[in-house]
Amino acid sequence: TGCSAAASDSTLDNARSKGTLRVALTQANPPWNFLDGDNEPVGYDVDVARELAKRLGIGKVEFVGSDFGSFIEGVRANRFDIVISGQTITAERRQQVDFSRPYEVNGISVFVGTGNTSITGLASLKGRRIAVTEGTTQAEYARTKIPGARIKTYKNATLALTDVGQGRADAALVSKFQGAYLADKNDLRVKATGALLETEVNGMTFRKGQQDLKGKVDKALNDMIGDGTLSAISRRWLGGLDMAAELRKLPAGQAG
Amino acid sequence: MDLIVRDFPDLLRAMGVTLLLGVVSFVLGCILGALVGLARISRFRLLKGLAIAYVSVFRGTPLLIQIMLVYYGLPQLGILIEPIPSAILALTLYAAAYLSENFRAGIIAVDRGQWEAAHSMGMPYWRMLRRIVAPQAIRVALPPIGSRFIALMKDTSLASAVTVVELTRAAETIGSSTFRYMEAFLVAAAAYWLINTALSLGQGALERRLGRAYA
Amino acid sequence: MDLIVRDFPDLLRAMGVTLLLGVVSFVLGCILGALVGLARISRFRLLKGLAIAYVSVFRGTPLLIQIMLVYYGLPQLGILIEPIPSAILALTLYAAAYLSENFRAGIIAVDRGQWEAAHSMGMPYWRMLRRIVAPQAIRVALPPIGSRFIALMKDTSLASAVTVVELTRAAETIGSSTFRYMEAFLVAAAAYWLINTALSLGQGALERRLGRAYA
Amino acid sequence: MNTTDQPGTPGRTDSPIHIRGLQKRFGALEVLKGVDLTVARGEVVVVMGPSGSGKTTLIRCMNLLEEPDAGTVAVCGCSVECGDRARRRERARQVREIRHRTAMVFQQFNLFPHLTALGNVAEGPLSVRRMPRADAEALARRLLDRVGLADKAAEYPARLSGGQKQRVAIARALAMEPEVVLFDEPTSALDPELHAEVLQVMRELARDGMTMVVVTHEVEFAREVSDRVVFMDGGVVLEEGPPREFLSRPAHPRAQAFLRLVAHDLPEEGADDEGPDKPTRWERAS
Amino acid sequence: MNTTDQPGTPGRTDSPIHIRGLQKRFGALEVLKGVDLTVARGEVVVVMGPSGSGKTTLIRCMNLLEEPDAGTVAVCGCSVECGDRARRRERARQVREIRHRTAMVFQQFNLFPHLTALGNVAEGPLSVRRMPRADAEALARRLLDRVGLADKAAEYPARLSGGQKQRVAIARALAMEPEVVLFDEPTSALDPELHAEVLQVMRELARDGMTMVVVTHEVEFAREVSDRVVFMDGGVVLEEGPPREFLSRPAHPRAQAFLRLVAHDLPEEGADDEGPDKPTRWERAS
Ligand SMILES: Nc1ncnc2c1ncn2[C@@H]1O[C@H](COP(=O)(O)OP(=O)(O)OP(=O)(O)O)[C@@H](O)[C@H]1O
Ligand SMILES: Nc1ncnc2c1ncn2[C@@H]1O[C@H](COP(=O)(O)OP(=O)(O)OP(=O)(O)O)[C@@H](O)[C@H]1O
Ligand SMILES: [Mg+2]
Ligand SMILES: [Mg+2]
Repeated sequence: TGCSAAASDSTLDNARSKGTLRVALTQANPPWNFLDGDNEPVGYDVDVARELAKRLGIGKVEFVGSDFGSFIEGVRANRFDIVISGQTITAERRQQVDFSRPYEVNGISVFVGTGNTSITGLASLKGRRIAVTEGTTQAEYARTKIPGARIKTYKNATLALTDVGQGRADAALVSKFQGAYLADKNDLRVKATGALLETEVNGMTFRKGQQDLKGKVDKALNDMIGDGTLSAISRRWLGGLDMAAELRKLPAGQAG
Repeated sequence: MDLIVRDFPDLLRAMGVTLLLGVVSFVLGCILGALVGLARISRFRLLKGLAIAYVSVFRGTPLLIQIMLVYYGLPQLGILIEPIPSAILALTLYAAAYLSENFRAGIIAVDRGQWEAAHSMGMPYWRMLRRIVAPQAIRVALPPIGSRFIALMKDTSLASAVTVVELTRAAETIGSSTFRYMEAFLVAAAAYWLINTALSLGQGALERRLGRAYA
Repeated sequence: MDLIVRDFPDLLRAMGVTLLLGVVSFVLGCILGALVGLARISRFRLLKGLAIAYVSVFRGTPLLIQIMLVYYGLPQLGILIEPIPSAILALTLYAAAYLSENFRAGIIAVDRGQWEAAHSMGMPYWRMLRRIVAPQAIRVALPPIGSRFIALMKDTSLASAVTVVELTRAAETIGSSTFRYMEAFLVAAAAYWLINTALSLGQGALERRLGRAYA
Repeated sequence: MNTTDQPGTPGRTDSPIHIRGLQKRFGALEVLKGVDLTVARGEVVVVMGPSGSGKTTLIRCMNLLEEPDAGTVAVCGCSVECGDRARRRERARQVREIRHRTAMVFQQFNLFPHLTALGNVAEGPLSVRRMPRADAEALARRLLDRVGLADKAAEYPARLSGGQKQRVAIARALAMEPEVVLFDEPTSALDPELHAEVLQVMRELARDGMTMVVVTHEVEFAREVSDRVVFMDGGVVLEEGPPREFLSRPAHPRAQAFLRLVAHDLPEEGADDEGPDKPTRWERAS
Repeated sequence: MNTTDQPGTPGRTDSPIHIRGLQKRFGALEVLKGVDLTVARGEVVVVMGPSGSGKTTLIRCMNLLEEPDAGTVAVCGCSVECGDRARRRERARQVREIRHRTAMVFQQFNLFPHLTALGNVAEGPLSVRRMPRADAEALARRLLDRVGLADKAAEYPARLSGGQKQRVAIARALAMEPEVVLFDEPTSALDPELHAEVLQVMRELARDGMTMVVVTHEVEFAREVSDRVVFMDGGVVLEEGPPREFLSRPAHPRAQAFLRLVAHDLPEEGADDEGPDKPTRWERAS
């Protein structure tokens, strides 16, 4: 069953008929999504995914561990139905896949070692060793916006922050929430410094041309924002943050 | 080591995947390798040239690139393959390049008189290969083939690069979620070592068995 | 192919890193391998046992795990090593395990009469090894050592797992930012193939040179 | 087996081997320069000649282990026009037919080392003649008994003496139920004390009426068993005739010289002279 | 070189080799069962005896290539009490000293194949005696000239004949400027026609006053060159004496039997009998 020649070309129909939604995520990006003590995926993305499946009328969610380097190809290859792993909506990615309406906003922070006082923001990153997660928008950001950056790519943010804490990289570009969560939980000797580099608007991705799926997903997300479900989920995982409120603040062009 | 106890079922499942990758690609690699080895000693120039090129390319480039080419590159040509089949495909192609050389050496080592005796009976080419040449060639080729099997077992760790959750990936995941990389990797390494030591022993026994007729 | 033109400087730099990793670990691996090989044939039981265990462990477990153990695992013991030195350390340890077996076979192949002739002159052990045994052993060991160098050159691709930007990582980065994995990996593969083909040719020339005295 | 009912080449009658104008070269070396030879059914022909004269090449051309360059090779009713590259299919079919109807015994035995004596003899019936295993093994046992090795059925070749190996090889040849058996110096790789047991088996085979072509320097065997001796030199048949006549009064001076060497040494230590250094001696003598 | 000014073992005087009660076993096999042997300065001693009698083992004990089990080996002023495992350091120093003052010529030459003839001869001076390269090579050239191979200095061993190889090996031995040279059957790996050139070099060496112990079956050499012949059998010295006496009238029956074999074959085809099959013949004869 190498090539995925499904009975129908509609991802939604297939998922419904199988009763399973195949959701890809890194499982290594707390608090968005990660494995808990029993090796079960948990986090903001995971709760959103379960809620979404319920609203799509699909009974079961199958979580597929993957990584940023593989999401786009994977969803194009129908290896999974949807990626719910905080992917930033970009024009380049839009050429490859379709995005849902935004379901989370994220800010990228610069994390440095706790003793580091020389790096205070974007300007002081020039020529430094910058840790990023491979295949993320931060990797691309570092490549294009930081002159002379020596970019080090990692499979996940945990590894990137660990190396910053140990001094094998000077700074990491990581989601504000994630960095804070990891630093706290694992006693990583890192801290956020300076202003947010940029605010990212994240969506779910699926194969191009799945209009029915996109319509149903967008509707479900709008409903979740409207009825407070999303706020409840975000408060639980993101230190009390109301994600629905953040999403409402987005300028019209980005609101999807 | 409580870490290990907790994650034992995961590790066991991952070890299953490692064994699956190793065994399946080895079996397929042997089949393909035997064919390429035969092509390599064929009288047909074209076949021979293709075999030489195949071996040179697949032995001359890193397996990691071959695996990623299959998984990330082929979709550009509209060929979409799942992670485990991708890994098996790349491992098979890679191993076959090496195995073909082992088979070739084994076949060349079979005395010409054996071919002539079979020919003089009017035995058809393929039946002769199977019944006369192969059993003798395999005996010569067994030690390097065994080493290749072991190398392949270790090479399966590269499947982690294309999201296959085999031993190495499992250890990495456990390590990065518990910050106890050392233990996680050591346990995985021990698992590989056990598999490979068992393979070595098995190979020794097989060599003795095949050598029986020649004692 | 415009992709390649644009990223050419990056690829060239990455190729430099690949060559650096390969050559440095090969040289260090040869030194360590020779020592382990000597330990392996030593009369001292303990030394011999240690050498056997070393070879078994480092040949029996995947290089990828060894590299990650050095980079991610050692900091747990307070040993913090930069990516390139980490990769070189792991590659060296891994290659030395194989090379020691090649050296050992080479040394064993030197006629006993050579040792006796040197002994009867009263030549000290180390001088005898260097001036009499080594030059002859190297000739026998050269073909497998050459193959190991080529294997090592490919193994450097695993340094990409610990953030070293060598050829494979560079290709992956280019691929994932342009979605043209195919071209990126093919170019990297071609670079490896060229390096390895050059190494093969160099090895052949060296073999002929060392064989001169025996013609 | 005797289905020679194909349209025969004119003038061939019933002779199982009929060779005309056979030529063979290896690169620049002309090894056979036009050999004619006919062997009648049931006839035993001994081929003699100095080293390099082309004896081995000649009998290897008979079952097309060597591809001749020119001439006609008609064996057991299959006629092959050589040097004619067309009609590969047809040619391959004929070659297979010829090889089914002939069998060859080699100087170096060429037993299959991975099979027991029984397995060696049964291999042809099993995998060429596609007999059921039980029948093939029963046949193999009968033949091993015939060559006096019933008790060695389960041994591997590595544990047999040279003479036993060659007898198994003869049994293996017979298992193909051939019309002709070709022997290429069947005793010359053996220690002298082992020649007799092999020659005895061959003698019995001849007595049973088998058509045989035997390259050998065993003068006694030629004298007692053969119907005709063919003397080759320099790639041609120089002389042929009934053994008693040829062996005592060869017409050609080169045959005389050759026989002086071979026959003279025979009584005392002739065995030694079947060894690999004999050719050199002949070369020196000529 | 003649600095034998160490406190001598009592009764040893100036003899460069002085062996008492030498014993050596390999596992269960007792090879030397108590050998006494003294060689005076400038003396040429030939050791003869059947295969397996322990000749090779004896001379290998002289430079401690074999570690004896018991007895005293005093060579060139260094005395080693065998069987005494203590004082490793001291022992190692003595062994090195003995090896510097003796040199050995092997049956199989044991030239270093990766070095030219010149390199072979210069190796000892360079890497054991730590001479400057220029001096070592000048010495090597003089010695190659002395053994008649000045023109082969740049050849590798693979391109030399057996006789030339052995002459290079002798030059290599002399390059250590030894007080004693030990020869283990220096001609028996050579084709007969090459014996003479090697024996000639040895003869000249003896004439120049070198102390030599030569294991050989070259009866002519023993008669003309040696001062004493020692006959070994079964791990002991059975008989010894001046060559003319011993070779013509050996006292012991086993020595008589041995000499009949060795000397008898000498005139016609003795050369052949220096080959590896000679020992077997002796074994059969005894
Ligand atoms: N495959 C080959 N390739 C090249 N030359 C060959 C080949 N086979 C045989 N020859 C040469 O052909 C000549 C005849 O060989 P052939 O074996 O027929 O001689 P023969 O009469 O059987 O000699 P012998 O008594 O030594 O077996 C020899 O000079 C041999 O070297
Ligand atoms: N390293 C060894 N290990 C075991 N046995 C040995 C060893 N070296 C020699 N021997 C045995 O010791 C005995 C004496 O050997 P040695 O070589 O001294 O005899 P030799 O008189 O030189 O005989 P030859 O004339 O054949 O050279 C022989 O039986 C031999 O097999
Ligand atoms: Mg022949
Ligand atoms: Mg000896």
